[in-house]
This record gives sequence, structure tokens and C-alpha cells, in this order.
Amino acid sequence: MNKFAEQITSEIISNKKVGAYHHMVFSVGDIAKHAKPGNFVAISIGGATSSMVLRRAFAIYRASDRGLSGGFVELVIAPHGPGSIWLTSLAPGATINLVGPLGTAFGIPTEPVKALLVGGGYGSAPLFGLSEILKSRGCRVDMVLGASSAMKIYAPLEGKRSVSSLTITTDDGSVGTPGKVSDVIPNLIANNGIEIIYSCGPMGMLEAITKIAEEFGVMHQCAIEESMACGIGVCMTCVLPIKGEDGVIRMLRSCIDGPVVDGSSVIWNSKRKIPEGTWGAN
Amino acid sequence: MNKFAEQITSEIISNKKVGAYHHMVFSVGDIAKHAKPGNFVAISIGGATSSMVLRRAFAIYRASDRGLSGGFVELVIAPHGPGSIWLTSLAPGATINLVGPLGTAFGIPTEPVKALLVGGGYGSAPLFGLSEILKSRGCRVDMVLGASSAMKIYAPLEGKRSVSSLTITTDDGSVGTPGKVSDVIPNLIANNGIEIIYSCGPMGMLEAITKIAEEFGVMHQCAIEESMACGIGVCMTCVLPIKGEDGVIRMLRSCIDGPVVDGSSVIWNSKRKIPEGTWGAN
Amino acid sequence: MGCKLSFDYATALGSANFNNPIFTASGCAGSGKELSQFFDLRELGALVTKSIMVKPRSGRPTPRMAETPSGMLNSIGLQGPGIDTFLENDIPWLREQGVAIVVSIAGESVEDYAVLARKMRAVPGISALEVNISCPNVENRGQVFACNPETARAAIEAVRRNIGGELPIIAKLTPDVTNIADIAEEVVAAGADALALINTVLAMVIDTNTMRPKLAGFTGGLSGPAIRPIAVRAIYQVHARLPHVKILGMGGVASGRDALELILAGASATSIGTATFGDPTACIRIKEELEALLVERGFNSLKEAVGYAHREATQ
Amino acid sequence: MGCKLSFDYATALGSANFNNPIFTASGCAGSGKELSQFFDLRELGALVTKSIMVKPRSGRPTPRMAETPSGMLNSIGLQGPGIDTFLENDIPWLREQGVAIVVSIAGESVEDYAVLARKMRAVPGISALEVNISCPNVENRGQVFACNPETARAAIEAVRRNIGGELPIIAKLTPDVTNIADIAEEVVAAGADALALINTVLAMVIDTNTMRPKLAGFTGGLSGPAIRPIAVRAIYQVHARLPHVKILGMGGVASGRDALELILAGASATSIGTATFGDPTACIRIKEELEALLVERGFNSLKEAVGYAHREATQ
Ligand SMILES: Cc1cc2nc3c(=O)[nH]c(=O)nc-3n(C[C@H](O)[C@H](O)[C@H](O)COP(=O)(O)OP(=O)(O)OC[C@H]3O[C@@H](n4cnc5c(N)ncnc54)[C@H](O)[C@@H]3O)c2cc1C
Ligand SMILES: Cc1cc2nc3c(=O)[nH]c(=O)nc-3n(C[C@H](O)[C@H](O)[C@H](O)COP(=O)(O)OP(=O)(O)OC[C@H]3O[C@@H](n4cnc5c(N)ncnc54)[C@H](O)[C@@H]3O)c2cc1C
Ligand SMILES: Cc1cc2nc3c(=O)[nH]c(=O)nc-3n(C[C@H](O)[C@H](O)[C@H](O)COP(=O)(O)O)c2cc1C
Ligand SMILES: Cc1cc2nc3c(=O)[nH]c(=O)nc-3n(C[C@H](O)[C@H](O)[C@H](O)COP(=O)(O)O)c2cc1C
Ligand code: FES
Ligand code: FES
Repeated sequence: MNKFAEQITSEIISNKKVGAYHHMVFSVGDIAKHAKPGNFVAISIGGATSSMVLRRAFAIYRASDRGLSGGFVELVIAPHGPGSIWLTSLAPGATINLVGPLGTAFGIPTEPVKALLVGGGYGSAPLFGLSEILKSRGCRVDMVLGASSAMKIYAPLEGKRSVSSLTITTDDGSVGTPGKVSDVIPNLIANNGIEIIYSCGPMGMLEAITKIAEEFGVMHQCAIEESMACGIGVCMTCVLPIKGEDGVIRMLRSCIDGPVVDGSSVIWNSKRKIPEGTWGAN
Repeated sequence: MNKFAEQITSEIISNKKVGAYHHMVFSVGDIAKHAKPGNFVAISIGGATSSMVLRRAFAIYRASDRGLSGGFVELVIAPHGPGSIWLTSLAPGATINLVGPLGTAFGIPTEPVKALLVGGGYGSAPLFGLSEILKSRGCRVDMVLGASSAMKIYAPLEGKRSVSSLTITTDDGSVGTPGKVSDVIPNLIANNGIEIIYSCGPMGMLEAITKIAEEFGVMHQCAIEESMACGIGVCMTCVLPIKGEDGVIRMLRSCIDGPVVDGSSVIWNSKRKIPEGTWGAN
Repeated sequence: MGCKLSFDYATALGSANFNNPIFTASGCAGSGKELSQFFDLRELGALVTKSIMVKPRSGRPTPRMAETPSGMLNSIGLQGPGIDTFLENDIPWLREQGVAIVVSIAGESVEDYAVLARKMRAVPGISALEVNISCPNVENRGQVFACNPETARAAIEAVRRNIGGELPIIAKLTPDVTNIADIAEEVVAAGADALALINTVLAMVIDTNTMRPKLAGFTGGLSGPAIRPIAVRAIYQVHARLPHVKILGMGGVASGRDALELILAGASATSIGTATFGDPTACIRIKEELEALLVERGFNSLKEAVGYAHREATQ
Repeated sequence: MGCKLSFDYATALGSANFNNPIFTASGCAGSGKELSQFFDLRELGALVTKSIMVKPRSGRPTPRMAETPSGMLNSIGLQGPGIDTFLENDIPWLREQGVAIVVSIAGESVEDYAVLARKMRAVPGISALEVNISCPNVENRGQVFACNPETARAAIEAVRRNIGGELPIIAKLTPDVTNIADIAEEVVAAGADALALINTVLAMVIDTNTMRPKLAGFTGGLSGPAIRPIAVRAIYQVHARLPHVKILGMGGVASGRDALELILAGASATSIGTATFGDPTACIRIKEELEALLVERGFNSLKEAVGYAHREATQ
């Protein structure tokens, strides 16, 4: 549970198409002050006459409480289905209802460490803010971004500047190294002495990174994306099986016990089944 | 069945608040050519993500096929419930889906006659176009407009000019004669030698006018407003009991056998019951 | 396009064959004339007529409809001219259009169904008979025929015994039962060749201004996208129980995607009802969208997709 | 304002009294803690807890939800810590908050209901027990208790016999039956003091990309505004049959207008479920909107409005 969560009416400050995504800025008042990399916001969709009753969750790309009209958050949104298409079609000046900041944040090491940040598609969004914080703490930050093709790589110039190295992979080879992020990570870990991986992207990618992280014995914090009905912990739709420190697997809510979790604690590939031994399995 | 009915994508050309109403102009191509006073259009509501599955019907206020970008129709819309509030909040340039022209039109006498046009609330809308046609055929046109209060009288300047006399009534007396339109009609009929009444407005008003028309032995054509699901004659929700020339009462569809009907043929005050003797009453 | 040309869009319900799986829904296409103004009726898989009864009916008083979130209520009450006038006026015109015709019949008693079936047996140019048994049975405290296995069976048996010949019978069921697959089994045993699923869901709207039920008939039938998940469930359950019985699916189909959902659940064709009220050309749009989606997914024929969501179903 | 101050918003279900008629819906308010971040729980008429079972339950695998037109499906599968942990952890915290508590229990067998009732009888500070009998009965081919008059009766009788004392029993029914008023009569005869209407409607969504049922559990429960007309109908029917039995209404309430609709139909209080997912403060907003609407319509108390749509009902 994110104790700073608030429900507000938010105004759209800007909306720009960037590659396959929309970069959108929302005025959010105090929410900006409390937003941490990994947190997300949940936005109502479709207006007063909407047939869509559930909010959509979006990772916070950046947050600042020094905007002209108070705090704002920036989001990177893929126009994918009816909800995101509606949202990305709104013009500046329009208002939406927003709840945030929600969920857990990436843990920041107290000592300077060598960190690798890995993003898939719009999953790169929360990594840039994280990168800035890590740098300010004296960490070395390398970054890998992957997507199906060039248009789906979200890597703004300021973002690129904040990392020591940026590796890009695309499935179709339209930019960077052809292939998956998991193809290039092992070398990066080895060559740069990586101590911790932070990742955000599709579940399959997070699972693959978890495996590599285990092989190399590095920590791995990942931001998962389960389908969420409420985003605030009251519906139990967004659960995934996570092994606790006591060794017990529990169905935890990714909206309040996540989205950022320790990759090694997740029982991956558990869609459509409850892993054996889960607490209360029936 | 209006044989000119078409389904089109229509652009909003303008949207102005006038009193309690919005005067809105829609580009409609050839529909304008075929639109007659009394006809209506049916508009989809709420956009792609709407929870409102039914169209809303609006009487055509005026139509012209000589607009800058082809034909257009003008509507007068009261922001009443979610559908009309959504529609009246659209800005010029937005597009909507529109079907029209629909329904029957006011019958135009072949000889010049003395006509009284009576409108209640936004029911005045179709009367101004009708008035122009009647005048062009050499008819004398008197008009009565009634509403609950001044803000709800829709009577644009051009409209006023086209009639020989305009009487206004309001329930609260905020403009014109305090009271109902039915209070002033008898004198107007008597003083001006009225031969036909055309009316449009709430059902209660149309019923009252029918009674007066019968007393004075004048014809009465009225545009009724029943709640409509389809507007094109396929759903049977919009029926009302009408006595045919054969003396048989039938439940007829107000969307294709109306909205303009002969007032004396309607079995009024039949909400929530089927009048005795109706064909197939069960 | 080469791909699309070779796609086989035909379907069948019992022994009746249709060019494509998009039908109108009973009670949602008027007499056919009203829609013919917006598209060529021959583009339809079939036109399903409004349920016709033995005698003329005025239907229920107004208000007869209420809009609801993603749906609507209606209580038309089977307004219609009665079977004789219908056969005299409506059918000849429809036959002239060259559209495949499915006639829907509805009775208030078992005898009514027998009478209607006898009237229909001699009528040429009809593809199938849809038997709407989701109507109140006046002989049984007004309980809906399809709510009870015995009355459902009796109505369908009456039709089967009297229809003669080859005309396939499609029994139309209500979802307002504890177990729709049980009723489906019963009517198939009684002689139904195919099933139409689902009729509207019994529901009510109260006008919060008048503070009374909005419809003059108090309750009405809920239709539209709101009930689609109920239709999909009913079709899926019945197809799982009776995989060889063809289903005409309906309930909230408003796009090709929706029609595909019902087909994957087990429908061999889908009727479009409420969507036509919002969009007069809905049937044609949905027909085109569905075909594109099927081709995109690599199906060579509609039939391959019917019930496809059941593959490797382990539950 | 003078008018509003004198408005009596209190309500009762059985012998339990509540400050106002807006409750959370079982399974839609977490443990209470999550919502307490957005408003003071004491503002609620009552907090209804997620249905608790005898043992811990992992619930169903994911995906557990699908959005539908004006609604959603869920198949949580009653995930929870089991009654003992619940009584140890959740109840004391809730009691501390000073919110009225309605505990929801659910069983897989008649014996489960008896066990749960015995566990609850000694627990202080509970206003009422909601008995969710819309769960599969493992002893009866997985048929839902509330789908069958005998099993519905047996479950409620087991609770009645074991609960002792004054704790009112609210039996929660499923709308997935041929005649909900019959089931209502049965459970009232078995000892239910009040009724909760309605649980979710059995439904399914098929993912047209994977071409399989979207939920891991195949079917799920439909909730949200889409089902409101079904809830209104069920409440109206049951209130007409059993005018003296109090009803906790639910199903698609998302505004004060919607709550009013259920109250006019016969509900003495309404639970807010799905609306909270879209709007964390939905309960408070609805509470304020409903009060304003009641005052506007000239009611002096909530109780006057309960079932008001039935006046002069002639059909
Ligand atoms: C923690 C979190 C962070 C996210 N961050 C971003 C982001 O930064 N940028 C971005 O473009 N999108 C993000 N998403 C996805 C976003 O919430 C929407 O699911 C997406 O925009 C598609 O919604 P739609 O209405 O357009 O599509 P639709 O497919 O029509 O609707 C999606 C529906 O399915 C549910 N759903 C199904 N699968 C998923 C899934 N894997 N994830 C979430 N919801 C699902 C949604 O809740 C909704 O009900 C995030 C999701 C989560 C849970
Ligand atoms: C032939 C005809 C002409 C009309 N002309 C105009 C016009 O010129 N200007 C104008 O502002 N409005 C006109 N209306 C009314 C208009 O169609 C809408 O009903 C009105 O705008 C309210 O819709 P809403 O969505 O805002 O309100 P809501 O109350 O939310 O929705 C109205 C819903 O109830 C139905 N309904 C209930 N009662 C009626 C009724 N008496 N008439 C129509 N629908 C009803 C509607 O179809 C819709 O489903 C006309 C209606 C008809 C039938
Ligand atoms: C206005 C209206 C009238 C209907 N009349 C009939 C009818 O006469 N016979 C029948 O079997 N079904 C009738 N139905 C039910 C539809 O055929 C269909 O089963 C139902 O509406 C669900 O489909 P939909 O959601 O596409 O509308 C009617 C539905 C509506 C909305
Ligand atoms: C995610 C979710 C979980 C639910 N869990 C329960 C439950 O545990 N016990 C219960 O009796 N009802 C449960 N319900 C049903 C609700 O309490 C309520 O009856 C139903 O959702 C209709 O109300 P609504 O439309 O306001 O959501 C659940 C509903 C949802 C959406
Ligand atoms: S999304 Fe509702 S509990 Fe996580
Ligand atoms: S509105 Fe459908 S028949 Fe008139």
C-alpha cells in the first residue's frame, strides 16, 4: 500500500507522439512529490458516458513538483486498445481522474553499485527516473532497451545521456542488435561487473532476466504488469505467486505488494495455474 | 418510411449556446436536399467507448444544401440527460454518425390557408422552416411559442420576422403571457380565422391543442415525441395508438408513420395502457 | 485477397444452408422493408422475422423501452398482425427479395405452437423455423415455456409433430434458468434440430423521477453488449454438452470481434439485434469485420472456427 | 440544509441497525485498510468483509478478470486466509476503526457453514453475518448452493442452528436461477433474517486473440452497471413476494441515482462493489448523492423510500 496515494482531477498539460508511443504530461499537485521510480498511476477511461468501468494503470516515467502549475507526472503510453486509444486522443486542457502514486518503488542501494537497467517496449519509461537517482548516488548505470522494432524503442535524448552505456535490441533488427534483451545481458553483466539488475517490461522478458540474474548471482528487481481491476488492493485480480522469506508461496497483489518485486521470489510462468505448494491451494 | 434516409458521418460545423439550448450545425451532404419540416435525424451518442447503445432523435430546425461545404442541417438541442449533454459538449470539427432524414413531414396545403404554428420548448425548432414554406405559398402564419420560462423559448430573430404575429407564453410569466399555449390559442383561432394548426412539443400540449382544434373544427397536424430505440421502424418501441380511416385503432410507429400525424387520429393519454378496441389488444 | 476469395463463409443450421453466418435477430429487423433501404437484404445470411403469433397482437402499452448501461430493455409484447396476415403480406415480399428467410413463431399455449407449425408446413421458400419458447404460457401461470423442461419439451414436440417435411426447427431459449444446458437437452430430445441462444434477460429499470418501473409492463428483456458475456457462457455451456447440435448465437453482438467470440464459443451463426438500432448497417459491417478476422487468424472456413475455444478444454 | 439535517438516513437489516444504507460489497473492499487510505471507514453504513472460508484459499489462477461492456468478470475463487487468521488479524483492526462490520462467510459443504457459524458466535462487535451461498457445493457436483432450494435451505439452516444469539443472518443469493423469489422464500423459512441480492451473474469472455476463454477459470461472475437492471428486477420480485424481509441490494450501483433505484425497488441498504474499483471513494460519493436525491424528492427518511416503486402496483 502506497501511503501517499490520492485521488485527484488532473489536467493534461501536453500530449506528443514519440515513435509508437504518446508522451503525455499530467498536472498532479502533491502526487509528484511522492512519486518514486516504479510507482504507477491509475486513470479513469472514457469520460462520463464510458462503457469501460475499470481504470488503466501506467508507470510513471518522470515526476516533478516544479512545474509551472505545480507538480506533474509524465507517462509513456502505447495506444493499444480502446482505453489507451481514448486517453492518447485527448488534447491538452482536458481533465481526467487519476489515482496515484500507487505500488512499490525500485529499491535504491545505500552504497554506490554497478546497476544494469533493462526495459522492454514502454517498460523503459520508469527506468530513466531511476537512472537519474542511481547516478546521483554515485552508481554506474548501464541500460538495455528492447522492443519488436525501432518505433517501439522509447529512449529520449536526455535519458540516453544519463547512462554510461546504452544497448538497444530489436526483434526485427531495425535498430541496434537484432534479437532479445536477454541475448546481450550476460556479456554486459560480465564486462561491467553488474551487481544489480532493474527491469521493466513484458512478463516473459522479466522471467528470462530472472534466470540470467540467478546464473550470475546478481540481484534483480523487476516491475511486473498483471492485469488490474482496482490498482489499490481491494479486488484480488492482480495476484501472482511469490515465495516469501519463510519459503511459503502466496498469491500476492501486484498492485500493492508490487509492481516492483524481487525477481527471484516470483514463481514465473504460472498463468492459468496455481503453483504446487501455494498457501491455500485448492 | 422516409425513402431518402441515409447513414453518414457528419462534421459539426458550429455549436452555440442560445438560452437553455444549443444551436448546432452539422454537415450532411445530400440529406439536406431531402429534409422537410417535421423530419428528424438520429445521432449516435458517446463515441467509440460509449455505454449508450441507442441513437438520439432531433427534429431538423433548418436544412440547406447551399453551405460552404455542401448541405447542412441545424438542430436545437436541450442539454437534458447524458446523451444530449455529451452531444452539446462537442466542438466544431468533431464528427458524429447521423441517420436522416427520418419520419414524416408536415403536410403543406396546396391552397394558401391561414395557419397557426404552436411550439413548446425546443418544439419550436421545426416550425420556423415550416413557416418559411407556408409563407412562400402565400399562407398567413401566426405563431405561439410556450415554455416553462424565458430561457426555454427558442425564437431566433429571423424566425420571428417570418411570421405575422408571435405570441409567447411562459409558465412563470418571465416573458410573454403567463400560462400555457392552450390559454391563448382559442382567441388566436377566432381572431385570425385559423384553418390549420401545426404543432410540436410535449405530448400533453399536443393533446390540449387537439381538443381545441376539434372544438373549433380546424385541422391539426402535430409532431409527436415518443421514446425511440431505432428511429428507422425496426424495433416497435415508439408506437402510439392511432385511429385509421377505417375506424380501427392500431399501435403505429411514430418514427415512420410519424412524427407528424393528424392530431385527431391519435388516442391521447394512452401511456401505460392499450386503449380499448385496439387491433389485437390482449 | 487471394486468401480471402477462397475463404468459405457458408454455414448450416440443421439441414438448412446459409451463405454466411450473419442473421438479423427476431424482432429487430421489422418486416425487412425498413432495413432494405440501408442495404441489400441478400447480403444477410438470413433474415429472421419478428416472432409471429396465431392472432393479431397490439403488444404492450408504452413506454416499451429503457436504455441501460451498454444495453436496453424492451417489452414490445410480441406486437404483430397474426400468422395469416403475415403469410399473406410479409413472406411474399421477403421471398421476392431473394433473402434466406427464417420465420420465428411464438405461442401462448402448446396448441398455439401446433397451429403455427401447421400453418407453416405448406409455405415454400422458408429456410428454417425459429421457435421462440421464451414467452409466457397462459396455461401455466404465465411461466415462460423455456423456463421449465416439461413445457419447453411440449412446445417443441407440438411443432415437430405438425411441421412435417424437412424444415429445420431452431428452438430459442431464455437464459433465465438455473441450467440452460438441461433445457437444451430437453428440446433437442423433443425434436429441435438447432438452438437459438440467447433471448433477452429478464430485467427492470425504475425511473427515479416518477419512482415507478419505467416500462408500462414493469419488467422487460435486457439486450445489447451488457449481456454478451452471459450469451457467450450459455453458448459455451450448451456446445460443451451437445457438441453436435448447431447453435444460432445472439446477445450483444455489435462488431466482428463480438461475432467471433460467439462463434469460438460454439455458435454456427449469429443474429444481430440491438446493434441494428444503433447502426442500421450493423449486419453488413459485422459480416465484413468477422470475415476479415477469421481470415487473419488463418481459418479457411467459418466452420473451422465454430467452437474453437473448446479445444483442449480441460475444465 | 435545515431540511437535510432532519433527514433520517438510518436503516436496519433484521435486528441490526446502521447509520446509513451505503455498505461495501463483499470481496470489493479488501481488508478495509486499503480503503481507509481514501476515506474514514466510519462514514460507511457498514463494511462487508470478503467471504471467508474455513481454511486458507489461494483462489483461482490468473487471469482472474476481464473487462466487459459496462461491467467486468471476476473469478477470484474466494482467496483468503481462512476464518481463524481472519478473526485474529482482520476483525480486531476493523473493530478499532469503529466501523459497523458485516462478516461474509462461504462454505463448500453444509458442515463448513456450521463450522463458520460456530466460530462466529462468540465474536463481539459484529453487526450481522452475510452468508454467501452462491458458491459451489463440493458435495453436490459443484452445483451452487443458492441454485437449488434444498441446498440453499440446508446451508442457511446450518448457520441458524449454530450461530445462536441475536446476530442477524443475511442470505446472499445468486440471480442464476429460474425463480429467485422461490429461493428467497426457502432461505427465509430456513431462518435468514434478511437477504442480499444479487451476487454476480455467471458469464464468460473469450479472448479473440488466443481464442480461448480469457479467465483461467473459464467462467466468472459478471458485475457492474451492466447487471443493474437484473439486480433491480430481482430485488423488485423478492420484495413483492416477501415485503417484510429486509434486502441488502447490490449490482452495478455506481451513483446515488443507481442506489435510489435499488431502494425504490425494495432494498433497505445497498452494497457498492465494482464501482469502488473505478473510484476508490465511490461509497462516500454515492452516500452523499443518494441523500441529496432522497431529500429532493421530499422523503423524511430513507425508510420511507424503501420499496416505494411498488405503491399502487397493479401488475
Ligand atoms: C503496473 C502497470 C503499469 C503499466 N504501465 C504502462 C505504461 O507505462 N504504458 C502503457 O502504455 N501501458 C501500461 N500498462 C498497461 C495499461 O494499463 C493498459 O493495460 C493498456 O494501456 C491497454 O489498455 P487498453 O484499454 O488500451 O486495452 P484493452 O486491451 O482494451 O484493455 C485492457 C483491459 O485488459 C486489462 N488487461 C489485460 N491485460 C493486461 C495487462 N497485461 N496489463 C494491464 N492490463 C491488462 C486492463 O485492465 C483492461 O481492463 C501498465 C499496466 C500495469 C498493470
Ligand atoms: C422525433 C423526436 C424529435 C426530437 N427532437 C428533439 C429536439 O429537436 N431537440 C432536443 O433537445 N431533443 C429532441 N428530442 C429528444 C431527444 O431525442 C432525447 O430524448 C433528449 O435529448 C434526451 O436524451 P438524453 O440522452 O440527453 O437523456 P436521457 O434521459 O439520458 O436519455 C433519454 C433516453 O430515453 C429515451 N427517451 C425517453 N423519453 C423520451 C422522449 N420523450 N423522447 C425521446 N426519447 C426519450 C431516449 O431514446 C434515450 O434512450 C426528440 C425526440 C424525438 C423522438
Ligand atoms: C425490441 C426487441 C424485440 C425483440 N423481439 C423478439 C421477438 O419477437 N422474438 C424473439 O425470439 N426475440 C425477440 N427479441 C430478442 C432478440 O431476438 C435477441 O435474442 C436479443 O435481443 C439478444 O440479442 P441482441 O443483444 O443482439 O439484441 C427482441 C429484442 C429486442 C431488443
Ligand atoms: C472482484 C470481486 C470479488 C467478489 N467477491 C465476493 C465474495 O467474496 N463474496 C461475495 O458474496 N460476493 C463477492 N463478489 C460479489 C459482490 O459482492 C457483488 O455482489 C457483485 O459484484 C455485484 O455488485 P457490483 O456490481 O456493485 O460489483 C465479488 C465481486 C467482485 C467484482
Ligand atoms: S488490482 Fe485490485 S487488488 Fe490489485
Ligand atoms: S423507434 Fe424503432 S420502430 Fe420506431
